[in-house]
Amino acid sequence: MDLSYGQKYEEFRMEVRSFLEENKPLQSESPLSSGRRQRLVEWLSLQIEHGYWARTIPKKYGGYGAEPDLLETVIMDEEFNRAGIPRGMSSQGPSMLVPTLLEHGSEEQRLRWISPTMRGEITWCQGYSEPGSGSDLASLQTSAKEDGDDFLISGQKIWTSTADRSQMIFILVRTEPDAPKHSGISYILLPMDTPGIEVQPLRTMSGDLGENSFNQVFFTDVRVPQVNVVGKRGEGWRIANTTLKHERNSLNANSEGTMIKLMRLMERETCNGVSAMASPVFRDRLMQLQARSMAMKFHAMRMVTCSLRDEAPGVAGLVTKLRNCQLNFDISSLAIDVMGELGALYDHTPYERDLGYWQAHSFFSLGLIIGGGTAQIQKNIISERGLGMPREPKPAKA
Amino acid sequence: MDLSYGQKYEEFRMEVRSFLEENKPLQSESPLSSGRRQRLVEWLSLQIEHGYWARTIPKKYGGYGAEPDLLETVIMDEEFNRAGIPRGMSSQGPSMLVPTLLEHGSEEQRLRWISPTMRGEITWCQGYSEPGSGSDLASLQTSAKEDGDDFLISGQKIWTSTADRSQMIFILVRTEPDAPKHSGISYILLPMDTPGIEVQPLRTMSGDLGENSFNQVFFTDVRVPQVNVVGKRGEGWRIANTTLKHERNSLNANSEGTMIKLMRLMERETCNGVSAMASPVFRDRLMQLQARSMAMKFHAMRMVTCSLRDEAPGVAGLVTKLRNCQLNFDISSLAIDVMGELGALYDHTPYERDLGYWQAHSFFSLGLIIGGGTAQIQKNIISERGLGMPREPKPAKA
Amino acid sequence: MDFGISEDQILLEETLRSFLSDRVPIERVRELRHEDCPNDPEIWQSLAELGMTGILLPEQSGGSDLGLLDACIAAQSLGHAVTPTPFLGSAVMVPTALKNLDHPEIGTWLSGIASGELRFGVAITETFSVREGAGLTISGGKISGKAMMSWDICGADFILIASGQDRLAVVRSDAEGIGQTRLATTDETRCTSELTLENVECAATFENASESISRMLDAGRIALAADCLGACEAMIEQAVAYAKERKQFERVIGSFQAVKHMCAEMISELEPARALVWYAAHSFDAVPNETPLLACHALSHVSEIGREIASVSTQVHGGIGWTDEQNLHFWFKRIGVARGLLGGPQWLRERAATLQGLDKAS
Amino acid sequence: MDFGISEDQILLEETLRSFLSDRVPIERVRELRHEDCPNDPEIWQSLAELGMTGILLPEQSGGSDLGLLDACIAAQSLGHAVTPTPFLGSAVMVPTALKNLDHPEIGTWLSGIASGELRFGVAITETFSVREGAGLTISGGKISGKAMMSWDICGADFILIASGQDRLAVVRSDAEGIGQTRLATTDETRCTSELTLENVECAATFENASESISRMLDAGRIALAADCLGACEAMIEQAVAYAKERKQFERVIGSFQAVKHMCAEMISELEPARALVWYAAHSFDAVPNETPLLACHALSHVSEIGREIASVSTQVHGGIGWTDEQNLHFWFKRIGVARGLLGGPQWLRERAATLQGLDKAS
Repeated sequence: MDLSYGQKYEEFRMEVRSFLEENKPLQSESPLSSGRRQRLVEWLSLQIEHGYWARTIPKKYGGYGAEPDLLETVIMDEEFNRAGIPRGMSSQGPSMLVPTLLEHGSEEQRLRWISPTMRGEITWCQGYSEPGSGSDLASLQTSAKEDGDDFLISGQKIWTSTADRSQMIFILVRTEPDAPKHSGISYILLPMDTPGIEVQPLRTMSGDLGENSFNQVFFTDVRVPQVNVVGKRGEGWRIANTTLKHERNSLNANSEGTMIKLMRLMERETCNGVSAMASPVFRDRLMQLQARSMAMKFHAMRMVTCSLRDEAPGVAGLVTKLRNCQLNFDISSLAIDVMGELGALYDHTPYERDLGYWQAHSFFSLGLIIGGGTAQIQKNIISERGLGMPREPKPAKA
Repeated sequence: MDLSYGQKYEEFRMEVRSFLEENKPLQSESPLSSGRRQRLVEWLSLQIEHGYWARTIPKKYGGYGAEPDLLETVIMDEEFNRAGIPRGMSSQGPSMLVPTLLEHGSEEQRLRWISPTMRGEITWCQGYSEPGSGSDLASLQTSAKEDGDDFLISGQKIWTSTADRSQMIFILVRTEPDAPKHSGISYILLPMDTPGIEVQPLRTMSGDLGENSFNQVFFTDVRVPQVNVVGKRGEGWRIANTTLKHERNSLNANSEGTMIKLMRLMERETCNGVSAMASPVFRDRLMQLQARSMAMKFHAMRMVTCSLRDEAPGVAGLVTKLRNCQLNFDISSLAIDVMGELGALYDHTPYERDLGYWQAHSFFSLGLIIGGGTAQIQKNIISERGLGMPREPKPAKA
Repeated sequence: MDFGISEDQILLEETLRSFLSDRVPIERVRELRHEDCPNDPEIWQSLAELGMTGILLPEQSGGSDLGLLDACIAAQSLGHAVTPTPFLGSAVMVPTALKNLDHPEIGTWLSGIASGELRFGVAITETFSVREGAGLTISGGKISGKAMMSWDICGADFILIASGQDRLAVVRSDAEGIGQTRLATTDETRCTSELTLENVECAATFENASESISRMLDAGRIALAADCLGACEAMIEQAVAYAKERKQFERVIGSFQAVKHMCAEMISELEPARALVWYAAHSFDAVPNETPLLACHALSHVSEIGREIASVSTQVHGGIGWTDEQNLHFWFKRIGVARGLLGGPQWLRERAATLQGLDKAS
Repeated sequence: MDFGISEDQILLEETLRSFLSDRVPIERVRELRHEDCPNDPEIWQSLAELGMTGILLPEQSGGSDLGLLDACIAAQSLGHAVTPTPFLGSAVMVPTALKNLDHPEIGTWLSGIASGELRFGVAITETFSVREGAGLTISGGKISGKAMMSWDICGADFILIASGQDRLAVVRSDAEGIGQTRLATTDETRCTSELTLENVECAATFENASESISRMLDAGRIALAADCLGACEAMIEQAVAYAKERKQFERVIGSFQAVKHMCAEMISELEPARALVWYAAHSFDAVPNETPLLACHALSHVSEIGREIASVSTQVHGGIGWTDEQNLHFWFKRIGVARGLLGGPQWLRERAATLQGLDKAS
């Protein structure tokens, strides 16, 4: 075990750090504020120029063209986090569509979409889930009927973040209604201003309609050329699973920062003149969480190492989301408990602690336990793929 | 809600109490000690004479012949517990076989078996589980082949408590090998000294070979007359379910006494000069358990009331075992924790607390979580019968 | 021996539930959240007509002179329907506190509650939890200071205030010197505020009221546990119903063992908790010396299983349960906010230990 | 950056596991439980030949001069095979304590451990838990008093004793005035005793040894966590294997979602805990200022998940798992006894808080 990064990487870290000190990027502005788009594009372009964004994407697609190097990625993440500077783009274009295009897109699709997506000139949303297809995503019903060289898309998508401000959508639709459920799906790109698309905001239990909001998207005979299919027609399920893998990794929120925030809260928060930290019972729960949080941190380092060594992580690679989501929910539960009767304050009311972070974090963590495959689906995957336990037998026809 | 018992019942309570004060019964002797059997028979006969044992069993079968009255039963249980006096018989004859004979036995079987069983002259063991048939009891394979007026029984039973000191066994065997699995089973009575029966003690994780021990029983061409079948041939499954219901109720250990024992332990047990009770963290866990224990106590009162009122308890009637077993396991876990490094002492070693009760209780509670239908089977029953959720679909033939 | 609710109590429950599903369905609750305060005066008036507001009051006040178990059956139904109402404060805690105290106005106030004409706010949080420098002092018939997380102040006619462990005061809500700031919580069905008082004229003050205060808190804790229990019950019902309908992988999800076992776990926690709440409520009138301990255990235990039930029944719904549209979050949040309202479970357990002298161990 | 075990470490693990499955299979463990003490000298000798007893010792003592992570990989394999051996005391804690102390005999002792000729008992429980009036005093080179739950005293040549937080002593196990009583625990693979000493001549005493004592305890805690982790791993493996074979209701039980999810929960707890133990062990040599906190967290966390894994994997086996015959209980009990051996999880967590100064909050 060697946890030093070595001189080459420490130099790289210093480069990133001084770049971040020199370049004051756009801070956490509302994504809707005017002029933000232009500043975002400038900031992303600057990052690409220095290789801190689109680093491993070939130059011909508008990237920096470096060889993949996981440690560089880790270092960049660490330094951006340390400086408290957002990368600028958290939409699903760079994180999910671009890797898919690199793997499955046509040369024309890559040349056309990757560069503007990475530069933030185009925002994408993802049209996968449907009201009737949650855990069982492959049962999706949104249909794409052939009409000459086009498809006509009709149906409904849900949980579509940023749909209200995206120019494009990548979507899964059923192009072969008679094929078995996993083989009738295609992966299609289309502009959100195509006639027949309607976006409705979807309010969640957290009441949030801000940057993390969701939408429903309705499609009525939406016309899209067949050339907009990514990969082969009918292979959308396999292609989407590439992106879903990216999503599962991106859902692994690190709890270290949240733990520090909780400790600060517990030192500050007093009831009857005694701080929460002075309560042995709360302190015991805090220490339980600290141990779990550390375990998840080192687990993540182990997973990075597996990638660096090109080793298959086995079952260990499948458990991260399940454990992190529950941990984050439990951390916010303790925070809410130490605030006692004020733990429920919300919605920017007076006396609210940490700007309502803890209630929001609790709702969000519960959402993550459910989203991206419920905990139940995760456990199926862990036991089947990780432990080699048999799938449930198919039910007999009734 | 009226928790008084009323004058009539309080008088009954006083009667029981003075009976117990006057009659010094045999105490917790080893069931194997010489002369015990005779004293047991005398003690049970005395109880029957006063109506404190076999109370509702008709006189012609050797009982006291009173009308069933649940409150009287509750009062007798309370008073015997209060006096710390065992009823004398904890074998499965009185608790499981006798109710079955009353419901399904022939007049001849009742006249022959009930009285000596209640008087302790005959000890019974139960032959249900097999190594291959645990949760799925109905898949049992011990066979009974017709041979003239007899059956020849071959196979193996497991978890047979008291088999090593029983005169008789009531057993489930497969008499109709070609019938569907639930309809090929018969319920048969036979003497344990029939040639071809071999009893082997079954050691458990608790290492216990005392009164609570288990056995395996092997049958090789054991001859038994067909008239020894209880009820109709092939109806053993339905008949056994009557007795299983009795077993489920008898597994509902009350945790009140165990909680008191735990509190005494926590007051006494010191580490570094401080008692476990003085630790806020242990105290907090104790209070959690106290609330759960109280809830189960009142829940039991509610269930008794349902019976008194002749009301169906609904789903509430199905949850008792699941929750009590887990509660008892958690109580012993706290006890083991407060003893720290000495919590694992066992087997009558010096410094062992409470004669090793806590480790034994922990093993025993874990066994109860598993035994009498695992927690998983309990949850199936709760969700299907209690909440009306669908059974799992039958698997398609592979 | 009869441990359970009576036919009259079943009737009370049926009457109230049918009224609530008819007149305050979830659609009405959704509307009320857009008001400044969710406590709809019409609901209060209707509850008065059903005899709910005077449930604990003597007949001479126009009440029905029933016990805390009856009040808890009402509270459970109100929780089951997530009804916004000052029932817990005005109909349970204020009557409990005032009915054994002596003051010429008390008769009028209690009659006003029973008839539905009066509503009370309560400011009693500081009896168990002082934060943000809150605290109140009474001097010369005037009260000053700050009370955090007071309930049902909006639209109240009077406010019952505890200043310390043994003094109570009643003030008119429109008295000079009173300031209130709504404190929004996640629960949009409950009205909570900060109250500031500057030399406010008291309508009545009571000294040596420690017994009244602790009885009031016990009654409140047990009734809050009942409210929370009702909300849990409703969440399980919704989860089970949804699981029987929702199809994934060509099966209703309620046929998956994982979903079944989640539901089985929830109901197996709920049912014994129901008996605990019933007994605690029963003890309040029948064996009052047992009540303080039972009140702590009932509320802390229901708070703990409530958090689990709220989370698991939302998970059974999958993403749909997380939407505003599905309404499930009204129950989720009612349960979540109840967790701190009259002492969090950890505080209640330490108090349960103290009541038994266990904290004296050395 | 490389967070994981090296090829050499994988080789070490494979070698040891293959040796253990070959030479100390569970049948041999069953036999050993009938001995007065389960610590088989032959196993110790073979471990010495494999370089395990000197794993932490310098080359000049005949050791292989490896780090605590290597020792933990060995401990994990020993836990995985529930091997009875004084490895934790003799090969981990004693070398850690002695190798930085100064005494003419130390070289001989350490060489003896590395070669397998010497075995040490340890009596250090009172550094964290004093019960039953235990305690030791050293005066004029003689030691007196009582030590509870000492390990591996039977068959030991020497005993390392901590008297208080900063004094260590070594005594010959056959010195006059030593009395020992075996204290049987549920775990039949570990030798625990009460030790009484009456004016026993010390072979060596060390003052101001607090640093050595705390390093020894840290190393012991981390290695014990590794042992327990190995036992957990073995239980999960057995549960999964059994679930794939055992049929009920015409299906292997491993195809039931409830059983699958029990296994998924267990493994999802185990894998991150493995990383925690690895890092704690790594820190011992690489970033020692982080070690005391990590040692507490590693052992307390593994103790907590261990209790759950031991119980759930037994449940997966149903009644069979509860029999002696199935052997599963050897692992169950090894995990159960580890829970108290170097401080229970609650004690360790409070110490973790103290190490961060969190107990100073007011």
